[in-house]
Amino acid sequence: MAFDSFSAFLAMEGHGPYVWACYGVFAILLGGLMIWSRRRHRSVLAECRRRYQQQDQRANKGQTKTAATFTRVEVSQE
Amino acid sequence: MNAEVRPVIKPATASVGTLAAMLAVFSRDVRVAFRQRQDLLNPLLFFIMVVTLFPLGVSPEVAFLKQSGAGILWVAALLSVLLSLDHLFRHDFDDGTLEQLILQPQPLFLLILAKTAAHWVLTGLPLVLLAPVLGVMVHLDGNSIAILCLTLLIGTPVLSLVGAIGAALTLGLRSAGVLLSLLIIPLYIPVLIFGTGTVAAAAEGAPVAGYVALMGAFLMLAVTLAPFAAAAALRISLSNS
Amino acid sequence: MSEPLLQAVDLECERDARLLFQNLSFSILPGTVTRVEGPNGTGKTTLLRILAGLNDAWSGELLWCGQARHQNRESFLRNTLYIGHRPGIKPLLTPLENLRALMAPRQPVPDQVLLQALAGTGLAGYEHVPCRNLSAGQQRRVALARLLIADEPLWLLDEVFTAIDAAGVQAIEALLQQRAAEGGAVLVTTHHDLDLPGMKRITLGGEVNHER
Amino acid sequence: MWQFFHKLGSPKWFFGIATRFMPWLLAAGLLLLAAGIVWGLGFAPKDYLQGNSYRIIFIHVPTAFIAQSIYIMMASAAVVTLVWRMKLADVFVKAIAPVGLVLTFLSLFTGAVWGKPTWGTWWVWDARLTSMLILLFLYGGAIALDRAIADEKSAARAVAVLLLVGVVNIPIIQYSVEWWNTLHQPSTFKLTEKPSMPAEMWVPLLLSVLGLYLLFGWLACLRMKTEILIREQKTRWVKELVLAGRG
Repeated sequence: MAFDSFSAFLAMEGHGPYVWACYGVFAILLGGLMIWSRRRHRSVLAECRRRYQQQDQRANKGQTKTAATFTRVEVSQE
Repeated sequence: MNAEVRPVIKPATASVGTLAAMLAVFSRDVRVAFRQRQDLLNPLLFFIMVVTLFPLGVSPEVAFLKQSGAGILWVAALLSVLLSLDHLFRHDFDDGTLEQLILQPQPLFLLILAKTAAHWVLTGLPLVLLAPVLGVMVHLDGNSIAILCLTLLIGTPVLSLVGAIGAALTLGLRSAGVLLSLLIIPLYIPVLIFGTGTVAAAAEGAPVAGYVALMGAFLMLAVTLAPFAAAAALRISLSNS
Repeated sequence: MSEPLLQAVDLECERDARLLFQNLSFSILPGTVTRVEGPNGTGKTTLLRILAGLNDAWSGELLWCGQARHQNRESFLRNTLYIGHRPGIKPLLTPLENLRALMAPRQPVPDQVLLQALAGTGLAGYEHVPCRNLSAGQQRRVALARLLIADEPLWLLDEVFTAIDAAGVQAIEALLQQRAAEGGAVLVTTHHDLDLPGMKRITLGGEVNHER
Repeated sequence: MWQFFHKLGSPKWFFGIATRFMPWLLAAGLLLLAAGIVWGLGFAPKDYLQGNSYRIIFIHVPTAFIAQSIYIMMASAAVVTLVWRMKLADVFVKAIAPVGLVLTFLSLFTGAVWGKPTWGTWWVWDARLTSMLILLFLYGGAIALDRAIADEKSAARAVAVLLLVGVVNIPIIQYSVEWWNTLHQPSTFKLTEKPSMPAEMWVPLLLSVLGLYLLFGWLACLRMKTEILIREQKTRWVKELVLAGRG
């Protein structure tokens, strides 16, 4: 151990704020990136699953594609 | 239907030489530019205005201007080249000329070299010619002005060549102008450093031949490599459109 | 049977995560006019750009005169004429200057011939007017003037009849037929009801299944 | 050999391998990094010149080192993208570029904070810091270009061209920045240059470099898997995988 006490460890002979700021930002950014990447992975997975289920439902119903007719859409005037 | 008489497939060697094709590309760009002279003038006006901002914004003191004049001129020249780069391929892209350029049998990188040469003659060269006037306005001495013009003469073609890569990469994108600057400015740093560094060295009376030679090496490197990268980038951008 | 100029084998193209076509195979023979047809958004223009060598987001095989195209790129480019949606006309230049610039890298043509070609498309008297002062149809005609002098055996023409009047359309149809009779190969996309005797068709957007 | 290469390019194969290795990468990475940092912070001897502020080195050097090597990795993958058009290379570049950006920023930040007690100023236009700043610009440019192009294949190839241009330029930039530095200020400060470092200092440094490398590997795998899911949505194997609840 390079320090006599825990408070000496925190103070680092006056350089504490600098050292701890560096390590703090490092932990926040790296940890944040890791957690955010993981969350994003989860949400993409969930999104995919939702889409597949929707697709399967639609396939069961059997929708057909409609051709273009260019008929005017009636807008009710009330 | 008579399929016997048919046009003969010509041999792979193009009937028009590469040099002639390059010349055609160059002369068309110059011709188009002279039909719209305002576009030629804009980067020059921009150059002058940016240089004017420094005495106004920082200090009109002779000592300050003497010391930073070369840097100011270099940064202003860099920015105005950057500003003009967006046009390098955009009009050709919009009217379909670029598609035809890619489909020529001559090597694309040489045609792009011709286009870049036209761009330099139309924007870089006028900047070099204008530099002495502005050099006097920022109190540079005669020797410094001469060296500054020399570095600009070697450096601005590099700006055009490297910039062509960025212009090709950002072709057809929405915010192409800003993006182009983001991509290209880091690549301009060596030219800027040596351009201003050479003038500074000359002001201290140090020999500059070595630095000028080094800038020449940058130019050679840019001439040999940048057109290839720009050609690849153009193919990608057009394939996407 | 003459040898095909361009041959496509199992072409497949996906754009924006949508399958445009797959298993598309055909040959372009000398002396034929081929029309690429299909509704909007089925990839007609994309197919033409692929064939011209502009778009490279495809898989499959393209043969030029029986050999892989990418190994004979120069010969292919020299012998193929492509005119796209945007035909490469500079608004600031005159028709004559435009045509000269377009022909310059391909074949040396004297101005006399260029002027004749422009006259042939009905632009006599407009040779020295900047193209931005011409109508859309007239600008289109400047690009089409190339067809009157081009010596490339394969023509790829995208929407060639756009903005052209009825008389012009007839004249161009006749030109394409004449070109085929001479032994040239022409591939066109058009929405106009083109039906020439002996014309071949490539139909897109029919039985392509969009699910993999 | 060729078959192996082909297999390596298959997203499906990679997905399986990555899923298997990731827990190990995470565990080993965290362990090594923690060991390096604890050792460095609490047990390594004080530097006789800089005092305790030098302890920043145990994260400054790993971030700087890995940030630079990520750019080289991206440029190597760019060659694969352009020459062999391997999908996995596209995915790799896209997945790790933001990681590179974050690490570059971290190395700049730690460098600047380290500068304050050592030099009495937050920022010094020192050759290394300036080079790292330019590297940050290069990362920013690559990410911005990738975001700007809608079609992912074109985006990957355009970014690949940019990366190769950048990697040709990096030595030139480095060289010119060093020359510029000697021109403007005789370099009295050097961040990490020491004739010899005692083992109690470089062993923890080595540990944290290795640990951060492994964590980078974990992040790369995870982010690549996400990107593969997005790109290969329409394939059957992804559908089966997702519906089976694995991923």
